[in-house]
Amino acid sequence: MKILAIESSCDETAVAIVEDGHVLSSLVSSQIDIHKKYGGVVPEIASRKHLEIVDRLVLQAMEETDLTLEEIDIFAATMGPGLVGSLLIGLSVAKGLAISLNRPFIGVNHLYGHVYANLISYPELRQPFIVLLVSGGHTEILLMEEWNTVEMVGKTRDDAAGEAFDKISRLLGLGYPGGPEIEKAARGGSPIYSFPRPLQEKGNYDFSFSGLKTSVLYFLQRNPGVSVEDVAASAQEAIVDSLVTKTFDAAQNLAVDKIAFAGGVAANFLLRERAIEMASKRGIRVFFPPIDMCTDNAAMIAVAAYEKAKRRLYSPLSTNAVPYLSLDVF
Amino acid sequence: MKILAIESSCDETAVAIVEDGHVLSSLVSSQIDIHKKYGGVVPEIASRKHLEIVDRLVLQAMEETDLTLEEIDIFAATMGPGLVGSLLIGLSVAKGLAISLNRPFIGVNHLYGHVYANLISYPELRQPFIVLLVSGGHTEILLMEEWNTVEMVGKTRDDAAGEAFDKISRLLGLGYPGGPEIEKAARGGSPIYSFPRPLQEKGNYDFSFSGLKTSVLYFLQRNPGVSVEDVAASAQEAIVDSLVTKTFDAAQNLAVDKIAFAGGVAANFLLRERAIEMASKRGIRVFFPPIDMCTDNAAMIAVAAYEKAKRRLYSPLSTNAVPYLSLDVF
Amino acid sequence: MKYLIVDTSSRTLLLSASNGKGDVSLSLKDLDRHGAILAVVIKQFLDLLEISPADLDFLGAGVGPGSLTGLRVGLSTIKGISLPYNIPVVPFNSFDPLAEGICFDDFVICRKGREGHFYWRTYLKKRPGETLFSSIVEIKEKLDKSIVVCSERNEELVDFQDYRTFLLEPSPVLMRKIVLEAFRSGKILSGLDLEPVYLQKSVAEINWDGRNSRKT
Amino acid sequence: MKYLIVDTSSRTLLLSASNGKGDVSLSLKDLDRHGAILAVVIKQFLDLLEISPADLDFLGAGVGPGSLTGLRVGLSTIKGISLPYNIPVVPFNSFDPLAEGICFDDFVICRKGREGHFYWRTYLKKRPGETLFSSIVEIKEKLDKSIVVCSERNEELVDFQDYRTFLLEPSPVLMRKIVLEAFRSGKILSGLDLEPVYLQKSVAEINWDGRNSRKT
Amino acid sequence: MERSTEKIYELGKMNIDQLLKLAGEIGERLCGGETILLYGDLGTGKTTFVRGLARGLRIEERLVRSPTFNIINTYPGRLILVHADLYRLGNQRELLDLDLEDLGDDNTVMAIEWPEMYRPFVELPCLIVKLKHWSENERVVSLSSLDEKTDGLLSFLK
Amino acid sequence: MERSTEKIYELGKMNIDQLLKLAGEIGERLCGGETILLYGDLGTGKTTFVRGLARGLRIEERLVRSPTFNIINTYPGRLILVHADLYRLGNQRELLDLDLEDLGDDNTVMAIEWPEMYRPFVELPCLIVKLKHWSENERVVSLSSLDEKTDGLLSFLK
Ligand SMILES: Nc1ncnc2c1ncn2[C@@H]1O[C@H](COP(=O)(O)OP(=O)(O)OP(=O)(O)O)[C@@H](O)[C@H]1O
Ligand SMILES: Nc1ncnc2c1ncn2[C@@H]1O[C@H](COP(=O)(O)OP(=O)(O)OP(=O)(O)O)[C@@H](O)[C@H]1O
Ligand SMILES: Nc1ncnc2c1ncn2[C@@H]1O[C@H](COP(=O)(O)OP(=O)(O)O)[C@@H](O)[C@H]1O
Ligand SMILES: Nc1ncnc2c1ncn2[C@@H]1O[C@H](COP(=O)(O)OP(=O)(O)O)[C@@H](O)[C@H]1O
Ligand SMILES: [Mg+2]
Ligand SMILES: [Mg+2]
Ligand SMILES: [Zn+2]
Ligand SMILES: [Zn+2]
Repeated sequence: MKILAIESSCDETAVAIVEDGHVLSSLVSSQIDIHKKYGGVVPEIASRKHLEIVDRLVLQAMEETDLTLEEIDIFAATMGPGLVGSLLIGLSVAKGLAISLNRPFIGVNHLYGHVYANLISYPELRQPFIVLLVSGGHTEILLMEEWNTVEMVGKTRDDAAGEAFDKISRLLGLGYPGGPEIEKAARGGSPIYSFPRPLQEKGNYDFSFSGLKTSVLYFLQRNPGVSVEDVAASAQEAIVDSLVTKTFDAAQNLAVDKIAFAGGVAANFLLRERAIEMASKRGIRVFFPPIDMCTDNAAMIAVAAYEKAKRRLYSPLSTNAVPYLSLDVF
Repeated sequence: MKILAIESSCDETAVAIVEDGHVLSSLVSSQIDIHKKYGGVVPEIASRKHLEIVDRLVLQAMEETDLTLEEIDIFAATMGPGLVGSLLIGLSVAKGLAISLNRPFIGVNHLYGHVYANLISYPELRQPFIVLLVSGGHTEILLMEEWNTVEMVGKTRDDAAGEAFDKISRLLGLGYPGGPEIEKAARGGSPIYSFPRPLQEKGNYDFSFSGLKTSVLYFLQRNPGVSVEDVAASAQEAIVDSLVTKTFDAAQNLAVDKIAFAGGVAANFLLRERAIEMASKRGIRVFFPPIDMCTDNAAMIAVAAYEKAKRRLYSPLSTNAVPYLSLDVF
Repeated sequence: MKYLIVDTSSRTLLLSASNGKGDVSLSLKDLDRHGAILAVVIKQFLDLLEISPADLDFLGAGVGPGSLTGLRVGLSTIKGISLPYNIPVVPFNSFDPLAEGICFDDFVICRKGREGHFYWRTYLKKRPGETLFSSIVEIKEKLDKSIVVCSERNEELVDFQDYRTFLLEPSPVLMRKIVLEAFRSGKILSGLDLEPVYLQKSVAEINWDGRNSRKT
Repeated sequence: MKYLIVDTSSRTLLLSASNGKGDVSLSLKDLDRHGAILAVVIKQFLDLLEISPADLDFLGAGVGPGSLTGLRVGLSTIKGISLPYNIPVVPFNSFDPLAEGICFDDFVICRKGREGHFYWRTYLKKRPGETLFSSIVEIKEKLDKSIVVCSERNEELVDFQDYRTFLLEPSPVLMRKIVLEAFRSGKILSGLDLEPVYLQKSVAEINWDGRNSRKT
Repeated sequence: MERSTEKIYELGKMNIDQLLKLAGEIGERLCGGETILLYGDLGTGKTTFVRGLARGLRIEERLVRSPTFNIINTYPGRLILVHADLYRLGNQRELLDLDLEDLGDDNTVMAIEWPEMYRPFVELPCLIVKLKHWSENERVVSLSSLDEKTDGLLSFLK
Repeated sequence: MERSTEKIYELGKMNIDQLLKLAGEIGERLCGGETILLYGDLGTGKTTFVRGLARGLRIEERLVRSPTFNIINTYPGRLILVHADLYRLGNQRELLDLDLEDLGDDNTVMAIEWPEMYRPFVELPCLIVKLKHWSENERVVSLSSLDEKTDGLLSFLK
């Protein structure tokens, strides 16, 4: 079964073709360059670029795979969460293709896409497993017991981990998106400052990153000439430390021996390093999507759509963009 | 499961409510009086009367059963064969009701309705059985092996048995419909004339009644003062003799030990008499619908719809009237 | 105000519906299968507008003149929808929405019936006259040459080349307009009493009687 | 001629389609969910008209001016339908079908954009001028008091009480008319090159830059 | 209907075999697009004539049955034979609803019993068959071709 | 927006507990239909203030999270609290697409971070909260009530 998926929930336009869970093509046309100068995503510009590029990207995927659109069995797109104006473009093009070729259409929850990105490298990965979903909008420890349901074990109480990276990057005068910028800067520095790691009580799997943001702000105010690299390394250390400790504690407590990572922050190298260390210590297996499958991409959407398609769970053409889609709906 | 069915394929408007195959109400508002003066069905007038009466008839059925329309689970109507203008009225009202109450709609083949009329009296009747379907448009010996398929064993090569009754009635100057008129006249006469019974070769289960029609015509021309009653009795004898002999031969040959009768002509008393005689002689069980379920009615449509409903075989709202619907489609 | 209005008197099916906030105006021209299509589009648009039929304030139905088969499909569907909740029905002459779109003072609307015959109705100073069914010869005898002949189909206007002619476009929007006005002035009846304008009646019977005498 | 035409630039979704014999004209007003509705009605009517998308001779798409979100839904759906078979697309200015229904000599069509701003285009002797996006103050400075101001919404005409005003009714029939003419005169492009009329562009950027400087 | 060249052939009395043979010969010569109107009282053999046509069209003869009730029967063969019986139709509206014209094309032959009502709509090429009772086994037959094409069908009579 | 009776309350420096208490007191007095606009730079405590409002509205405090990414979070309680963050919105079109007005009714309170763009659309009753950085643990707080109803909320300050 060949699925073509479109992802346009935020700042990347992405198109992928996946056959029975196997990625044939995954294209991402990042708009980050455009957004960089504004220090964040400009929805108006994002939608515009999506619209300009999305169908050419579909054609490019067809060329790359040497397939014709008629050979595609199902068309999928991200239906949320994300920016309405951006989501609608991928959704509408996918629906248009489905109508034109008389194929089913499947709408996918972007967050499940991140979770299922793990199946690309590890098709053998089976429920139950713990997921640490860490992205711009999410920081959650999830227990996935069934293919289409997750239970929340812990979550951020304020800012998401990615949001923390982004906002701290801004405070440090670094670029957008903050994650890679801080990671890069951190390489040139050392984590010599200790920023807060709140909620450390045992059995508490929630996170809090808003204090970190203000800590950094005032630290910078108090220490005007401080090395940006050292602050970046220290902030990163604080975030990663919280994430890893709590996630492993949760897994151990729930007696689950697999942890999958998902979302843009899962691309963070320090996070991977620390997780692998901890995994071997605690006898838990960890799964990371390929780096390019951590940040937004369409292959993960296609793979998630495949899970629905196998069960013939198609979506109606009335599927609308849902900007704040929760984890309740696959 | 409560089904309300509407039958308006020809000259009777009929409404019935059937619960799980059990008739709660069956109303027939015959238009025959109107048509009598024209010696046949006047489609224009038929549709008009259907439209005037159909919804009042539905209300009457509701009153009679002390139910409300909201308690009906499914709406059904005859979709063919029949006159388009007439069929459309029952179909459209049933669809309107289904839309209004958000219930499924089921379109029924009138001929299967006639066959299933037997289930009203004999709910235990199970396939396989032979059906003699004899009506104005049909004269067929059918083998029903599955609930929704029949195989044709024999059929008329020209006029249908009911058509023969109607046309001969016309030649005799009797009224419309011909069947009951001839039956009534025959009671005052004797079958002293021998009219042709063609295709009598063994193993031939086909009928032919067009020769009978001309035989009677010329017999009347040659014998101007002859008793109409005697001719009626003789013609009826010829028709019934053909029907019974061939049907039983077919059953015996196919080793089926049940014969169900269906269609307007199955109301014929002579036919029933002869069939019962023959049945006891040959060790075959015969089934006759109640007299009022032989001619057109809606209870048989509801009972047939129930067979589909049990299997959740609902019809789309695009179901159109099919004037010459064949036996291929339930 | 929630309503559903249909006109199936011609080869153009008109539908208008509202859920009180948004509305739909639909015209389906020459699809030729009112029997198969009407219920489908009604259901589609009730669903799209999220109207539950029980909540309808009224139904509207064009009662002709026009195709009797078309009218029967429309009226019997409306009867079916009306029945469970006794939803009042606004009947309207199917020529009135057409007339609404014409800006001449004096005109006549013609619609083809059986071969050589037309349904017709004159509108003098916008006031409608009687709806009639006549042969084209008869109509021309009665019509002043100054009147504008209006019809929905070019083929039909051809018969009136000696008149000023005007091609109508049936509009669901004008249909809604006249039905809303009628509803506001209380022109409603029960679905049970809904029936088409029967003008061909006598013709049908004469026709039959003629054939009948020929046969026997 | 088989075609499918949509305009999603305003709160009234317009659709017109034909299978070469019959056709459909649909307007859906104030349903507010183009994103959820457009694909549904397109599919419904392609099915109802028994049109297989591969057989479409062309697609038509209103490119605005108007709601960018609405336009993006319309244009990206049309892009999706066009892509597999490379079906040519006729783009049209969304004001043109509106202008088609106006019988004044000189008029201007206005459609609300962001608060206090309008998209507008003058038509002098029926000839369209440039499509612009300006604040209401700016527009009034430029508009002669003799011109008739036309808009689809009464709320918008309120801003022009000092002018003669006219309330427009968006019509899928007029939309079809202008698109058929455009198609016949060869005004087609590939779906890949379809894009909306971007008039708010500079405003969006100014807006952003303003906020941006405020924040840092 | 434009009557270009109506030619009438009075064939006198015929028994059923002759009638079937006549119809069969015509059936063999049909090339699609023709309409055959069958006039005649009850039992004069209209349906029988159609059975003959079917034979000439290599249609399984047993398929041909009286369409009085169904109004239209359709039989596949060398050409498709559309067999209609308008006996039960009450008015033209009902007739128009049948869309008879839509059923006909170049691969189709239409044979219509009780065609009085259809006459105003018939298109050329068209052949008219008139049957009258004579005796139990004989009918008086006349044929009229309304155009050159159907007249060609009857060349074997000359 | 008609400014009937704007009243400004400069409350000076507050620590987080004071801020939460202030917000909590306001939250307790909310009766539905109010809009609260929260102005202030990164990390000044807008989301924190909303957490205080939630407390006063008997909403489980843990539900309150930064809506920066989601743009809108909704929390059920004594009244429904709609918590929006317009930080990421680029233009008014996107804002209008959110249908914020549609989310508000008499059982709802709206709290909006980064509300600059929403200002032209806001309806009364409306309360404005302005937060400024002072020190790591203190913020300078000012409140403005734009109407009598929201001014009533602040009676405890007098
Ligand atoms: N007096 C104070 N008032 C508010 N917050 C305080 C105070 N002192 C310390 N803080 C801390 O400052 C942080 C404020 O972050 P918060 O996310 O609420 O700000 P925000 O204004 O919503 O930021 P953003 O612009 O990222 O949305 C919290 O961690 C909070 O604990
Ligand atoms: N010479 C003949 N030609 C035609 N039919 C004949 C002839 N001689 C006898 N018959 C018989 O007359 C009958 C004609 O019946 P048929 O049903 O064909 O007539 P019809 O004109 O179609 O009648 P209806 O008006 O009922 O449709 C057949 O039974 C046929 O065998
Ligand atoms: N290498 C990285 N280290 C830490 N954070 C990262 C890294 N790469 C991306 N991110 C963060 O991940 C977030 C983007 O996550 P992603 O899952 O791509 O998007 P979204 O949240 O839009 O679904 C941003 O906040 C970004 O800063
Ligand atoms: N008692 C009877 N004896 C013989 N034929 C009858 C009798 N009653 C009805 N018929 C014939 O049955 C036919 C009507 O059959 P019916 O099944 O009611 O209608 P349809 O053929 O329209 O489905 C008519 O031809 C009628 O003459
Ligand atoms: Mg016959
Ligand atoms: Mg915040
Ligand atoms: Zn993501
Ligand atoms: Zn019957």
